[in-house]
Amino acid sequence: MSRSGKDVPYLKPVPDGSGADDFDAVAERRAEEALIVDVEGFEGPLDLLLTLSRTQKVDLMKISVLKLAEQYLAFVEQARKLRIELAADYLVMAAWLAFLKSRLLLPPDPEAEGPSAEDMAAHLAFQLERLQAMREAASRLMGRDRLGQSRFQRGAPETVARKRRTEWQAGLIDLMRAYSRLRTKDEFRPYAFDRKGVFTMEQALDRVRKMIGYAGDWTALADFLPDGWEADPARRRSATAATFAATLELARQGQLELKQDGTFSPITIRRKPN
Amino acid sequence: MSDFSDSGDDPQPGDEIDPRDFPPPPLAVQERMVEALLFASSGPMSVREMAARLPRGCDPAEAVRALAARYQDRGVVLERIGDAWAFRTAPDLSFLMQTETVDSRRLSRAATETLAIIAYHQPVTRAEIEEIRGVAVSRGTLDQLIEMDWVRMGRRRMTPGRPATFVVTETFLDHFGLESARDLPGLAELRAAGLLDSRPPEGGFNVPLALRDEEEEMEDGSPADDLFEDE
Amino acid sequence: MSDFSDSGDDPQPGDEIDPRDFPPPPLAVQERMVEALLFASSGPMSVREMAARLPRGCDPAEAVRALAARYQDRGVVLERIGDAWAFRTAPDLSFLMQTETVDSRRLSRAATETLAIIAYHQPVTRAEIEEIRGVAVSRGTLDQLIEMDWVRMGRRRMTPGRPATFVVTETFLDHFGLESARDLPGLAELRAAGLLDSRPPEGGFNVPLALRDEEEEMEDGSPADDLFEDE
Repeated sequence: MSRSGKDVPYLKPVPDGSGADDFDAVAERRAEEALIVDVEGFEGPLDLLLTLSRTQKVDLMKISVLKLAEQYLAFVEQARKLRIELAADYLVMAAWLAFLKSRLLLPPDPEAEGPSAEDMAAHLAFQLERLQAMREAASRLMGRDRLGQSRFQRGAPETVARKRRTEWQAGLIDLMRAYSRLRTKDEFRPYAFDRKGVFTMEQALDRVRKMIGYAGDWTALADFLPDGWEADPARRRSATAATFAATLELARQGQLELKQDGTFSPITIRRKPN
Repeated sequence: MSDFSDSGDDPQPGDEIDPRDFPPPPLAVQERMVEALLFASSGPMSVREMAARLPRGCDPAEAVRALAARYQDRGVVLERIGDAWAFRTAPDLSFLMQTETVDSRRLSRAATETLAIIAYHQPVTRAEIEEIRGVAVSRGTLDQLIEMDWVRMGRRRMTPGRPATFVVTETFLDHFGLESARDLPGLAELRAAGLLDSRPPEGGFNVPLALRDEEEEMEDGSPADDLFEDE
Repeated sequence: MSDFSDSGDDPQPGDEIDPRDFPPPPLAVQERMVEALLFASSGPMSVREMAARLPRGCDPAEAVRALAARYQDRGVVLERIGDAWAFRTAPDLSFLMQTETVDSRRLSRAATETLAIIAYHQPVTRAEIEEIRGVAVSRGTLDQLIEMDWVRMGRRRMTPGRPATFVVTETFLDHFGLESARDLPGLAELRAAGLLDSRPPEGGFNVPLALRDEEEEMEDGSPADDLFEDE
């Protein structure tokens, strides 16, 4: 913060007509300027306190908060003498420091509640130190090799071209469906199996039950097959299997008997004698 | 350097220090300087422009040559544009400079069927595909599959007319998660999966599905020849 | 044709080649690719972004490390910003780049202090910034820092009023040449000195501050209790 130059708005006394031009007044003003404070340039009472603390020329850790409070109060007094309007927060700080000062000067009151005067002073010193540390950090930060000032990015970055690509969706299932559709196109039927070529066990049971009543003696299983199913091998197989299964079921129910003379010889059935 | 040796505008009378008395930095440093200048420049920079920015006595032409050699096989290369130089992406890596937006589309029925036939019967000729599909295969369908890199041309068939055959590609296998075309499910599996609604045609051709009987086919060398002998 | 010269009549394209066996390009090639990508981009690019642009199976983290070593003493160097990387001209050559220098608005003292407080104390609430500076933070100051993309809103603090917190951005790190917020100069010393602690005033008796708004955030007396919880 510059203390010279006309553009800096110093704490300016209101002309009071007491001959500001004469030599004494100038000397007096000089003396006052020892405490001159750029009110507008300060960022609040804490900033002002930090500046004042520098006049003690000691490490902030060892600052005399009592003395600092006195300096601040003197400043406020000065400003008042110079009829300078101070913002309310500067006055609030003044009141707080006056209170702190009195607490620091008086012997501790054992009855008093809240923090001790020393704690309060210590916290103020901490705040000043912390603010100071952040200021130094800010100037260190600004002094780094900054992008666009000490370090530079590629001056002619290459643009990324956008390209449209079509991704075709097709899964293995689609492929298999397509293939099976082709391979079965010729005999496509909406059912899971060929009812025309299948003789069901229900049909066979029905047929054998009806026929067994007339077959008193051993009769070949083949004779029970429905008409017209012998010619087509597939239909004959289906009818034979169903009829055989039906005879097994009826034998289990005790309605008929089965007989086979040897392996692969014809199976014969008859109604079970009562 | 010769550009400046006689320019003579800056040594002011009475100057004790002539900047030309300072030796120029070593070439390696000049190369670094040119590298930084060309990197930060918003456009190609001529040797003259570089010289104007470099300390006096530098030889940017020499430095830029050394730099170009250094970048010769790198991901960016130093390109000469007229009498100026600029860093550019190496041409073989330009594909990295593109981002793709992907449209997802379903394959047409014709394309899916054609693809399925090629996958199950490869190598297969166009006439064979048409025979199986029962309709003509349009050029566009095969072209599309080839462009997608799912199908490519195989060997020509050693039959009259030497027709071209089609086979599926690595990309196809990759897309469908198959290790090989043999992993395509066979008819029995299709049926088990409920995809086949009917029994295989009886007494018709043997479907060379998934090539379970491939040894035989390997032997006679052309599995599809006897399938389509009436071609 | 040579592709097929030694195969049978039915080359099974997938026979010997498993697509998963395709190796990623060698590290040297990956390094070139990363080099091209990073040269092309003016802003930092994260390892994840690189991976998305490189062929499958590449290890950009490894490639970028090799690349950084290669450029260590060059005129441009590879800088790390968080988990992203960017090429920047070497700081010692900044004197060459006067014409490239960007005239950045001079930041006010209030703005630089606020920025430093956010960087060193992040995540930090506005009330905490005000407590440290002893003065209200004008909206304009924070707005300016946010507009410059040096500061952004962080998570809300889980204290009464759920105040927003502020943190610095990757752009901030990039601008100031920091790899991460942990590399802020003097951070360790400041922390050791207790100057980054939130030291609540004893008994809630605070030094009066010029707080013109948001007093409610200060009401619980210890605004900064959880300040460094998530560090």
